[in-house]
Amino acid sequence: MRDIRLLTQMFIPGTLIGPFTQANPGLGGVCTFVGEVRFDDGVEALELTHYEPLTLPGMHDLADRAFDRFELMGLLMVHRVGVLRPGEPIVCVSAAARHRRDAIDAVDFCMDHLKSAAWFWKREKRANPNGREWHWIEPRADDTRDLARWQS
Amino acid sequence: MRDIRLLTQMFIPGTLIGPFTQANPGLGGVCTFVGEVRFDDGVEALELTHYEPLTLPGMHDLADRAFDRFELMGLLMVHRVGVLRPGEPIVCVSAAARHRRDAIDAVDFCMDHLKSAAWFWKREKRANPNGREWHWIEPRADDTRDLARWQS
Amino acid sequence: MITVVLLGKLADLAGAPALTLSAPLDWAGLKAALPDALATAIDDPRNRVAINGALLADKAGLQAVEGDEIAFLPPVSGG
Amino acid sequence: MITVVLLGKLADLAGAPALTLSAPLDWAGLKAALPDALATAIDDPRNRVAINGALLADKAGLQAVEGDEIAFLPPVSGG
Repeated sequence: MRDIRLLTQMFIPGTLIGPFTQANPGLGGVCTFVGEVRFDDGVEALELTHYEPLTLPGMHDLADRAFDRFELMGLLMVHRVGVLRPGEPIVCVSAAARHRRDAIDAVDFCMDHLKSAAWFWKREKRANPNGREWHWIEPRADDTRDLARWQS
Repeated sequence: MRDIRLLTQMFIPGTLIGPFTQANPGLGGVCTFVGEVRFDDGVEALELTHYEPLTLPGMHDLADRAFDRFELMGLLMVHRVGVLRPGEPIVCVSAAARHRRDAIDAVDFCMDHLKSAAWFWKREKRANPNGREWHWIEPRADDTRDLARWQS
Repeated sequence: MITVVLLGKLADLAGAPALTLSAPLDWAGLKAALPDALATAIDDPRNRVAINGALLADKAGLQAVEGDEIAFLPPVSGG
Repeated sequence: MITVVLLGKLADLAGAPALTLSAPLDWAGLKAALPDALATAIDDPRNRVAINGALLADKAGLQAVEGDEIAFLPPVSGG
């Protein structure tokens, strides 16, 4: 069971994970990561832009690599685009496998790649004494390091 | 938010994870692992015994170590005891944190320890040509190796 | 009375999940009061012993008195 | 016509998320048709270029014709 989506509207992870788990009978474990927009000081919104011709094919490519690398029964990978408010889910990755190590590592692998190697650009709307301004988020060294763990 | 439980009855992970996520406002990510009794050939049931005076304190101890080792906002750790049928959830660990690495690693850490170092004994009821018999499950080398990853 | 709780496959060796023995008991007295197979098994360092919920670092130093609960704990099962 | 799509902060440099240019265009022609700041930015090896959804390994080899879509892709944002 493979379910890869870009969503333009708010979603509730639980409504995806229940059916996903049901769709993989015989599994030993399911690992799920849900990322939310953090309530950071002064941040009122986060906007994710993407480039359609690359973003979704890139996610499918990532899914292919996860299926090659780990023994998976199913993989769910859902990412929001558009404007999100703090507290809203931005990404949900769920992997079903016979053994827990494959499920956990596949989620870890997909998240590291979605964070640093997927075609998304983020900016946040911050309130400051002069009003509200959008600021682009730059890549972080941490994310590049996380990605390097999978090069071997 | 810290929620550590031994359950004697069937549970539905989604009913725990929704409220757990809500109880940790400001989180950046939640990682959840749910383990289920696999449909293995001829296995009709799995029985988990535990030793009350050690098992629950041992789980609290593990939670303390996870909070010491990772930057967590919340940790949910629920384990079944008693007789379970294939497909039933046996364990659910969920970690909420500001950053994904802490959430994912904390779940990985707790699962490795619950599998190899927590006070549970498992046996499975197998059907064979002579009827049905209970067989104890022995520790696996894989689980010991997984645990060794956290010794450093 | 002293209660002996048997976990995992050690319960099969005893034929019951718990036994009741007369107090007091030291390690030698405990082994003498148990079926042979079980007395041998509890000497195996992989099998741990707890008294009143506390694991014993030194089994041979066991001293159980009236009302105590002794538990025999074989290696736990992996996943 | 050739459409140029600008992603991330490159859209700020252009002042718009997309531009329309006359076909055909090679790399030199493309840069000449762009505002200076953007022409400089797309030379930066961290900024990638795609044509019709395919990343270019060699930007300078670009050859765009009528109806093509060129995209300028800055480094993606980490988490």
